[in-house]
Amino acid sequence: MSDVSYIRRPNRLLQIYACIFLIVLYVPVLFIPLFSFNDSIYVRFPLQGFTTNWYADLMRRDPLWAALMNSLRVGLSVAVISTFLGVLAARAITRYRLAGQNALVAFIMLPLVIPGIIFGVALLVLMSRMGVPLSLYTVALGHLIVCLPFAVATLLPRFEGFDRSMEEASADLGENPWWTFWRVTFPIVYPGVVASFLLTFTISFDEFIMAFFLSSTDATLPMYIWSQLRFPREFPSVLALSSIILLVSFALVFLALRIGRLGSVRKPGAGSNGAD
Amino acid sequence: MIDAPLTGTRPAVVQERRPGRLAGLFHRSESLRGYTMLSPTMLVMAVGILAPFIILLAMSFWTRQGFEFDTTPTFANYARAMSEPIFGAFLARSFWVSGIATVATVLLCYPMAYYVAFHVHRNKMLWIVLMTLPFWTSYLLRVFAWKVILGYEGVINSALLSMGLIDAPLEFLLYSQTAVIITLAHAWAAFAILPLYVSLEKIDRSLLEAATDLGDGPAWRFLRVTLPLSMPGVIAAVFLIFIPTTGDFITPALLGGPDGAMIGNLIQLQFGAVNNWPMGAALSIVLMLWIATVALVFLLVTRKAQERLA
Amino acid sequence: MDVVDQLNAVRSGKLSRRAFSRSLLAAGVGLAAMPLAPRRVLAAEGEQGTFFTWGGFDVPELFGSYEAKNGTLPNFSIFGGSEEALTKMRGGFVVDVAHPCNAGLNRWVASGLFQPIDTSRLSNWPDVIPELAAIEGNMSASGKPWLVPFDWGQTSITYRTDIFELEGEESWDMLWDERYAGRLGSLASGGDAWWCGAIKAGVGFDDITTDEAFEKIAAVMRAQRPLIRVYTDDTTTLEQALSSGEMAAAMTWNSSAVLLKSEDVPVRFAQPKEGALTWVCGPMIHKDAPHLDRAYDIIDSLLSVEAGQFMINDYGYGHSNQKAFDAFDDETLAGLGLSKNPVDILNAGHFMVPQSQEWETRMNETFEMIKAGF
Amino acid sequence: MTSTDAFIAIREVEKFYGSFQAIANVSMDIRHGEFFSLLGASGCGKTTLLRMLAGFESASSGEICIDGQPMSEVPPYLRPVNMVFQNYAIFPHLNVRDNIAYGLRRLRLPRSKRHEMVEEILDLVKLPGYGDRRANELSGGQRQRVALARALILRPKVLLLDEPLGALDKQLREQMQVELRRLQRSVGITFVFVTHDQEEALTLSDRIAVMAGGRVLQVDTPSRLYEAPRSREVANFIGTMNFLGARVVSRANGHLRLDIEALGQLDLPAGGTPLSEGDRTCVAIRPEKITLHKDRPGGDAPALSGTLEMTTYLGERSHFHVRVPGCDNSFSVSAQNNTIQGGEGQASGRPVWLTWRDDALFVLGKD
Repeated sequence: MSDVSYIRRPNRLLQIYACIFLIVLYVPVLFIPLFSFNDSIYVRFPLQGFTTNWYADLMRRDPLWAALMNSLRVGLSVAVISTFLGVLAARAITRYRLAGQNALVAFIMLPLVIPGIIFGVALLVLMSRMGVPLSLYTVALGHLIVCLPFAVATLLPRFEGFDRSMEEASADLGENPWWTFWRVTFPIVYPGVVASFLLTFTISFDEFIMAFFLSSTDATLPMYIWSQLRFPREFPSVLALSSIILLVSFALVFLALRIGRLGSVRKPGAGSNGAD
Repeated sequence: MIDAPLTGTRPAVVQERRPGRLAGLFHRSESLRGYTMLSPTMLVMAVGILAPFIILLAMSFWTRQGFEFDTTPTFANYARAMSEPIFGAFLARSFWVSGIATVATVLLCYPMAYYVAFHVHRNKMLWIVLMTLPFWTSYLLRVFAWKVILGYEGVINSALLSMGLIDAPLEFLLYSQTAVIITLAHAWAAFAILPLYVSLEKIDRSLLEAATDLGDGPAWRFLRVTLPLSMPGVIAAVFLIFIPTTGDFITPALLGGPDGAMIGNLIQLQFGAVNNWPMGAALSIVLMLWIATVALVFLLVTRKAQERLA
Repeated sequence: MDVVDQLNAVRSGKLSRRAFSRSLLAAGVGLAAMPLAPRRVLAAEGEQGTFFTWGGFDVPELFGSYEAKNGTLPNFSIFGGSEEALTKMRGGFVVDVAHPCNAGLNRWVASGLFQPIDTSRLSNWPDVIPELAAIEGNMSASGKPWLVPFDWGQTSITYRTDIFELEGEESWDMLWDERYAGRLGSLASGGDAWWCGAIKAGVGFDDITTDEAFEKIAAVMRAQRPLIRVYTDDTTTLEQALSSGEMAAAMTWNSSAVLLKSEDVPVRFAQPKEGALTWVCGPMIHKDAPHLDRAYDIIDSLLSVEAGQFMINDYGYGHSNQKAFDAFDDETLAGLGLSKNPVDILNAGHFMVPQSQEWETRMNETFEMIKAGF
Repeated sequence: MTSTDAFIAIREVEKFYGSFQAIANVSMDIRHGEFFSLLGASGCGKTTLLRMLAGFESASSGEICIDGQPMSEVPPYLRPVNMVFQNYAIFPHLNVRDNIAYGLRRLRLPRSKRHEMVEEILDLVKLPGYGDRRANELSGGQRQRVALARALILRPKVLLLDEPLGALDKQLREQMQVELRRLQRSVGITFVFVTHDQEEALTLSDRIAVMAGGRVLQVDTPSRLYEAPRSREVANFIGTMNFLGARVVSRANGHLRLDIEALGQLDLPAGGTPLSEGDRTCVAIRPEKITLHKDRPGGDAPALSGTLEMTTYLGERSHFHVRVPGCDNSFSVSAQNNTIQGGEGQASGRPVWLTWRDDALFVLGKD
């Protein structure tokens, strides 16, 4: 008998399926770095030859860098704000018994069940009616609406699992609510905050539809990519930049995972020679 | 909760740091604090959702007049949306395409989520990350990549040609509804895997052991225990994919070809080339109502099915 | 990279998780507090003008004199089609210079969003081909033009000489050739396709507003739809399809043929016997242009000989500066469908006639219905 | 009780949750330096009362004063009380030292001083050298000590303990009881201790408040509570008690003449009971104060005859259930095993006789 239980014993068929699934998942994505080294402005087979020109070229593509910076700015702002608002909302929802609570949660989650195009259009109409000029701020507002439900959805379970006596203990030990939040609540929900931050940043960074309707002179990266899809001369540089972004995000995620694993390995080890 | 009224006759507090009366009220009224804490989020949502929707709704009753709008309320736009077959046809096509894409995505992702939840014992996190990493690349570029794969000289056609299975490249692969469905299914996989995985992971293993103990083989166990218990994940995945894809317009614009355009493209046209914002607003409202209806029907059907199964 | 250092510090235990979170938050707040509009950051170099244009015109080669004068490039905002651009500007989007074409001129002027251009402020104005500036509806009441011609060209057929078997002369019939059903491409915008349909249907551009013309053109477009593999605004798609052989012929602008030739794809930019569709585009100044001086710098830069040579050589478009053509021989120009004397081209082809908003809307609605199969 | 005794004064405190009355008009005083327990079944309001002392719940009406200062407007973090939570609420993201030093931030002490205080308190709770441990590396007993240390380091005027021993196994619980008592003596802080375990309350407390249904039934020392419960409820809650229904025949000279079921008429001291002629009441007797006889005892002391129903052997002593004709409930009798006449193996159904000393039987308040 193996060391795994009856329910968990390996299933060959599923393993094969999982492998195929991952391959299909990755193949389209890996075309991006592949063609970023292809010596042709057209993305098509057969490959024309190896070149790193597109990477060298990147340095000179000011609009591309500007678009990247815009996306980073919007993404980080949106991630910070939506996570902050998400923390407030999740805490209020889990901490207090509020009348109409379910309706409020449903309202926050509304953007999840409404196509982006409708939001983009509605916000565009509102902005133009109110005479608000389109800018990265309007894009950020649109992204905020899209991201908030995700932030709240990520944070809510974390806050729901939160033991209220922790906060009471802090208050009891003399910390006012503000310090209690920073010394106890926040560190305990920290993983949820990080998850929310990463998720909202990723969503905003790749959001196209809102940006399509709400951006002006300052294109976000997806808007720039969209405009370059029609102009093959710049397109390989877009592929090159995207490959770099892909690589950086892979590296970051694996680094984070490694740190996480080291942390979790250390803990039980230290615990075993201690308690009782 | 009933709080004591704040009477003025209480003995003075001789505490060093005495909080004010207002702070006292704040300290005592739980729900007041709750609503205060919720208010910034609600404010943003009100500005970002309520206000635009009110104006969108209002605009859907207007009519275009050259560069301006005639704000006399009229049902003309809705009447047009009902009477002209193009709108209905596009709506039906959108629901068809994203419906198929949704079903395909959920069906394909379920075994994967199941595998990770039940058969991966170490490094589960690594698997989750592996499955979501592809979605960190730009959506547009992923769509574009599918264009390369499905294209005339694309990966599939080249492979089939070199294997001698076909004589000429398959043209239906690209610029068709098939292309849109394939791409949507790939692009939204993460939105299926995560809720499915979470709902499967939550299932208490002892329930499965109990089902086995009570005489269910793997197939029955799956049908009678695993599947019903993972239904919340399935429903979440269906909503998370079906609703946004119904309104998608980039994927059909890039890969759909003449017969692949969806309602999102039509709405976008009203705000772009056709330049009929009130009509676009009306179409958006109609789309939203239809989505709500479809979602409701889906919920009722799944509930009924679950009852039957149970 | 900052984040990596931080993660390492966490790992080695130098930084507590709390400190990490705090610094992460600080970084986030810092970045969030950074103004979202990068222009404010550049303010030290002086505010730059904004050019609202098609993708591909946001390249430094066109702004040599602007850069020399102001030390940096202007800001760009990119649109996919001039209709989209006008819609956005009517929605309150303010730029200094926008880039429409002659077909839209009337409507752009009628929107009241633009100011006439003082040509005396443009050093390159004397070299501008006068016929291009004299397009219909371009003169304001003050005698100043609304639009300064910059690029001009044709909408015609780019076809694979090795795939497409020409029967007789080059003609618009090529895009209605049933032998190549499913291997023909078209631009998606009515601003090109509808006019080409009019040429094919034999409707004179002066009669294009009549109901009869509408029906005739619509019939032609409906007949074409089953043959078309894809309608797209995205010229890359057409170019790639042509280069792979997926398409035998497609409606394109000059630049597609030029690009494909430079990639050694055997293509020709047809000169159909019925005549090609000819257009001219150019900058207009927004009435509330926040940087009026820069706006004139942008336009003057676009009109320069250097910009012109780049346009002809790299994009295959005509340019409005007569002197820009001096560097090219007649044969090269003919191959591009251009000529040193644009009047030849304008006379040989069909020059777009500006239309009213009502017409544009009706045309777009009809054409979108046809494309959708109704 | 004089007002100077009232270190914590609870005056007419009521608490409603909606229409549910959690605390019903409670008034009592807790003295300085006292180990005071709130004893009651779950849901009796004892934890609510404790949380009102801590400031987590506010009174719907009434006032709580600690050391002479009214507390209703004072938020929990400004109150001179600290609490040991039922689940200990050890912060999972901090190690033991930071947990204990948590409340010291406000005091703005130098780092070395803080460190010193933590080490000192760790010694006090017998956890020296555990400063670097994380919360999830501690056993239940250690967590409890950390929670104690964390609260005590702030030298509160009152330490509140919410069933802190409930999560521990029996052996550890007994050990911790001793330790809690030792700690309380050595630091001299007023302890308010919530428990549902009467034995624990009796062992630890100077005084105990027995609560039920949001009311305080009786506040007294453990021995008084045991020996002289004022009501059937209290008597029932603390230890085992045998009750006999009774009716007052007459009252004179501090004595009551009672007509008791199965026993007939008897004279008993009235004590503080407000009974008068004709009232229905109960007399009570503890199981260990009854002597079990196999044979009819001599003398004229009151004796009851009955049949043995069941015997439970408990090691050092045995428990007997005896059915007495004319009584609703069977009698509980407890006896040390070395004193039982007849030893082991008392067969069920055999006749037995019960006797007691005169002062063992006492009368309770009105039914």
